[in-house]
Amino acid sequence: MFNVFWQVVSKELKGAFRRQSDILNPVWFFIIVVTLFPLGIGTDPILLARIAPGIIWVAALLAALLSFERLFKDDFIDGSLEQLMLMPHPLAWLVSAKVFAHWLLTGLPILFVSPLLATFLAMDVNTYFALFLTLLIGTPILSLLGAIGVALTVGLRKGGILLSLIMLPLSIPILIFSTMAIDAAAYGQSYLGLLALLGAMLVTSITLAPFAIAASLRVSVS
Amino acid sequence: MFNVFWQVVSKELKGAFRRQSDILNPVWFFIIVVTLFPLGIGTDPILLARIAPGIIWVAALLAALLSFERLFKDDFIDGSLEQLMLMPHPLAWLVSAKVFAHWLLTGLPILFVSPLLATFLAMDVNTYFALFLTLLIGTPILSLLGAIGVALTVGLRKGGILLSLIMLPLSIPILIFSTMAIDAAAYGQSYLGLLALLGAMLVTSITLAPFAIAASLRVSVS
Amino acid sequence: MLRCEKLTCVREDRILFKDLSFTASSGEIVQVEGPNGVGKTSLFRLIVGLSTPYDGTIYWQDKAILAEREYFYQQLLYLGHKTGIKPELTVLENLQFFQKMQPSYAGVDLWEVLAKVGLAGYEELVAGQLSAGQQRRVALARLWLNDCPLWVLDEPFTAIDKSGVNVLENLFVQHASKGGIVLLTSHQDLSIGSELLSKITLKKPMDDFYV
Amino acid sequence: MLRCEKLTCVREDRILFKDLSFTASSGEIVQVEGPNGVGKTSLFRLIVGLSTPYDGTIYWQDKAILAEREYFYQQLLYLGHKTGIKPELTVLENLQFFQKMQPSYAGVDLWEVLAKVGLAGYEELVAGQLSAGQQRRVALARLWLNDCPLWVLDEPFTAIDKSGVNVLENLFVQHASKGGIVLLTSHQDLSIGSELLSKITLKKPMDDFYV
Amino acid sequence: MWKWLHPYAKPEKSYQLAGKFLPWFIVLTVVTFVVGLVWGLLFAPADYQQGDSFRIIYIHVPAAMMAMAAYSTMAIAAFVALVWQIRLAEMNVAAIAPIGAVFTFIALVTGAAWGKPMWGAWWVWDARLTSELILLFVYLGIIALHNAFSDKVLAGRAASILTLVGVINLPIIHYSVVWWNTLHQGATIMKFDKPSMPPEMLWPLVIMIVGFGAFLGVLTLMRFRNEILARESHRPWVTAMVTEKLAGEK
Amino acid sequence: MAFDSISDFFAMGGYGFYVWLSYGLTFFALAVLIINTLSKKNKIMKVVEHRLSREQRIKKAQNREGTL
Ligand code: HEM
Ligand SMILES: Nc1ncnc2c1ncn2[C@@H]1O[C@H](COP(=O)(O)OP(=O)(O)OP(=O)(O)O)[C@@H](O)[C@H]1O
Ligand SMILES: Nc1ncnc2c1ncn2[C@@H]1O[C@H](COP(=O)(O)OP(=O)(O)OP(=O)(O)O)[C@@H](O)[C@H]1O
Ligand SMILES: [Mg+2]
Ligand SMILES: [Mg+2]
Repeated sequence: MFNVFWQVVSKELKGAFRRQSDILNPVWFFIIVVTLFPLGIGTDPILLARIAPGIIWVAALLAALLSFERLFKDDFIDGSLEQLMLMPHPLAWLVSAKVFAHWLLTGLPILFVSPLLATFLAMDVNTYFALFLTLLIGTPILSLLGAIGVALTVGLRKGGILLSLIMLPLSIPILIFSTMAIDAAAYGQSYLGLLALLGAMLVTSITLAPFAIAASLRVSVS
Repeated sequence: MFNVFWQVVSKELKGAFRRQSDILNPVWFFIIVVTLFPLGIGTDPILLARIAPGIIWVAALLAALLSFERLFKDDFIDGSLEQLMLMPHPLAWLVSAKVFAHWLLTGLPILFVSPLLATFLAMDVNTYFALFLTLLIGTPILSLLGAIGVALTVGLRKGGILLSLIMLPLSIPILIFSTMAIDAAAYGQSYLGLLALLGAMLVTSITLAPFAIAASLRVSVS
Repeated sequence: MLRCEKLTCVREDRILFKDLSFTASSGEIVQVEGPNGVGKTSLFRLIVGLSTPYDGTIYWQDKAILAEREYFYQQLLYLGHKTGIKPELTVLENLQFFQKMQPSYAGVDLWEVLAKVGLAGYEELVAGQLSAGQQRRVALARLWLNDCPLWVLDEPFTAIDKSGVNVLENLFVQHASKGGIVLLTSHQDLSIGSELLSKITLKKPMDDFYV
Repeated sequence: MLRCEKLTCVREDRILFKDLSFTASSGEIVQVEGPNGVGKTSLFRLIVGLSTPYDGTIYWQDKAILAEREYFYQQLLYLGHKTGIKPELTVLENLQFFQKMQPSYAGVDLWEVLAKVGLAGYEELVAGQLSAGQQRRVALARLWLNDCPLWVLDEPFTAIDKSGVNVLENLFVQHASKGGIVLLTSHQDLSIGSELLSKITLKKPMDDFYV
Repeated sequence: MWKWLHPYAKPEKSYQLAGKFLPWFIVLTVVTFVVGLVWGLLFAPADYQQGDSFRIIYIHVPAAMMAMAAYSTMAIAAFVALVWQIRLAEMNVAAIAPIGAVFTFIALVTGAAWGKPMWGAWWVWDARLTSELILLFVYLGIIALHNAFSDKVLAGRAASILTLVGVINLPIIHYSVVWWNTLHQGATIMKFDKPSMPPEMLWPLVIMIVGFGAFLGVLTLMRFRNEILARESHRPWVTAMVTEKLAGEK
Repeated sequence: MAFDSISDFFAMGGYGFYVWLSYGLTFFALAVLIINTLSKKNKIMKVVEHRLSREQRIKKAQNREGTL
């Protein structure tokens, strides 16, 4: 069981490392988006610090979004998705492995570079800590929700945009709670309640999303 | 000559209308991104108005980016790109037609919805007018530059992210000049010089980009 | 034993076939024939459970496949129009993945198998860099490293050269003689004796377009 | 007349063929043969100018093709492994596009052509909903609506049923007898008389891996 | 004779030629680095405003200048490669990009480490700094594109095209200080008629600039040789080299 | 000589951290670049070596019976 999980994860990672830039790319995109904003908005550090959590979170969301397409699309085109669906293991379990690999490749690197970006946007340590925690809990939820969207759209020739339309509204609650938590941290208030809420969302999506993904795949690959 | 141009444009448009959502998608994405920010940042109207031009431009950039992948990727996969490259017409001319169609499907709709978003973000009329002008001149440049990036990456299995890495640095100057122009307008200063600069960039890219695109395609489809 | 009962397949609003029933038992090679667009691929996708029939049921060892997917998939090998090979992984890594995902595959020497499908020397090349036929060969290599009784192969000879076709035909005969079932489509004639080979011919439902 | 002079093709770091020279003149059907992965597709992509040779030159009517692309492409029809058919457009719209882009195609009745390739009744279906073979047929329909002298066809029989293969072979003979040139690869045997058909056999450069 | 020379002998010749130049560049680099660093760190007087923190200048400015110089070289090579179809020029593009990226990175990091004591922040959104950051992105984009192609020839050509397209950023980097009001220093050493720096501070800087230039040369030659090897790896002279090396190991 | 003692030199007039940080990172980055450049040559050699052995295998498999 866990062997199978690990096989899928390692296949994904191997592919990503083979393509090299795939590991760096989401992070890089994330960095670029974050740097775009000071360019577009102006360089006042107080203003920047004020909007920093929002920017970082929106950037994380978009970085996740852009990388989603890869999640099942390539597999669909070359037929590996069909083969995955014909394996003698529960599909929900197999897709969980894929989503986990996706998070390792997109969410985790974002966590690693977030200190750098916090510096760019002049955030203080306390706020940054809250940002880190929300990213830690929030990005797996994004990956899970996104995977449902991808699974629904993978059979369609629609490019990534239809996906974003499905997924963005779903991820708005995460965005709102996270930025609320960070704002609370910035004002020195407790944000444990909000974190707990995010945690509950994470648990729910970990338990339910794989089944939704599997069901969606069965529908769209047929 | 113009018949050929028109044939390519009409094929693109026909395909997009057949897929329906393709026309609406970039706009919708644009709207969603713009509405995400007030959610992430807070709804203080003064703050919003201050950062509005930056947000709208970043959103336009990202919307263009997301839709780029479709520009040549589908054609590459199903082989129409090869066939296009074997037509007895200059490739630079054919790809110009494709880029023009792309702008009609992404840049133009953004122009149409921009008044709505300006209202969302509490912009005043004068600033909005500047925004409109910069979008009008800037989005075609984005389409042209982006097309170079797509043409370079179309043969690679990299998803859209490598593309964004190539394209974003190239489009940063447009972003900077546009937002500078809008800021100038917001303070009631003249922004004609900046518009002229953008115009010059547009002319340059219209004359040179098609050849760069054609050359890139010859490289990456081989 | 694979048993299809009264299958009806509707794509969009056209009926491809209606009330199709047949049985394939151990030791049989079944070739599904018919002109382009008659519904061979659609039938195979029903049989392996990738799509659900409009009407009718498919049984494997008398169990409905959609009800007992995991059991069925332990005994099934399907190769479709698409190969299922990851272009960015090497040939060897691709096969290793399939080997590790299917417990019954363990213990086969992959280098040996690759030499058998004519890819000796290509083991550590990235699969995307192979020619059309070589990529199909990587997919076909899975035939050598499994003991699933049921093989469902949609045009396995696509892009394969003549000597390759021969080898494959021998392999099918061998599989059938060991008690397996081979279901395949091909527009080329097979040189397999008629005692092993049975044919199902699909026809366009000319006078009967509507349900 | 197509003339290839001392072509050398290198993919990644391997030499596929070296100093390959041949000429195909008006009225010839040339079949390029060889096992999987020997470099047939690579050769064709060189010939149509989609990739550039490592060394050597290709001439069409004694003009180097890379120097005079537009002239060459007026007289060339290439069908590769991929069909070039847009899945979201209807069959008819797909053909219309090709007709309008190539001046010489004008004036052919597309409905008639579609009937000829066995797609009567499918004209207004979206191409993506057709079967593998039917999609190839749409691409092959272009053979009926052009007067280009040079046809370069990479495995035109893929996924085509037997009667379809027959029709295509007759068409090739007809084209050659009108003075055209047909260059094709196929792993199936052609039933074309040897007075029309000439063969080029590519071999693996075994003891001669280096330039 | 020419048929034989072109294109077969060329890469091999260039490989050997580059090998001949290499030692000279290495010597020049080592000497200038030692002299420049010792002078700059030990003997140059402290700045009356910035104190000893100004000693960062001896790497910051050379790195920043050479980062730009590297891009210009690349752009010229790319132009040559695309217009005259010269493969060796393409290889140069691929060879220089990583060096330029590292130099840009050094300019950024040293600038940041200098900015903290001087301006009180590691990073400000200043025109010069921002454009330097964009330059880094452009470099990384070129490298990523080059790595993404598995075919070396195509990779070189694609990287050349992107390099040329990226040239539009150079004037922007150059004029950014004029266009925006900026915290960052304007030209101080480039005004040679009346340098605003005392000579005992200026000389080590000039030496270090030469040193970074020579270092750029060393790395370019080395990477250029690598690039030739990678592309020509199917040719007898490369395989001979490898078999020789293998025999040597046994 | 601008410094009186070794510890003065390391202190850099109070800016030691920043100065040594930038010098340290610079030489680190340059070292990485050099190592990368040197190791690349070895890598290319390895690839060629590998290819040679692959070609041996292809040759050996030429006359096998019953291969696809
Ligand atoms: C991350 C921050 C910084 C970056 C990216 C940066 C970048 C650059 C660049 C690109 C140059 C241009 C070299 C040329 O003209 O060719 C330069 C020169 C220079 N920088 Fe910085 N810099 C940064 C921080 C600083 C700081 C904090 C100082 C001092 C307070 C400083 C002092 C100088 C000086 C004195 C020059 C030489 C100017 C000349 O003569 O042209 N820089 N820097
Ligand atoms: N994109 C590529 N990158 C690197 N090498 C390639 C690429 N495409 C093909 N090759 C190599 O070139 C060789 C010839 O491939 P090609 O597609 O020309 O063969 P082919 O003769 O058409 O074979 P088939 O009969 O299987 O279609 C193969 O061995 C393959 O490994
Ligand atoms: N995705 C789809 N949506 C709608 N109709 C489809 C789809 N795929 C196939 N069809 C229709 O179903 C019919 C049968 O298709 P199928 O692919 O099963 O044919 P086939 O017998 O495999 O043909 P071939 O020999 O060409 O592979 C075709 O007429 C086609 O129009
Ligand atoms: Mg089929
Ligand atoms: Mg081929």
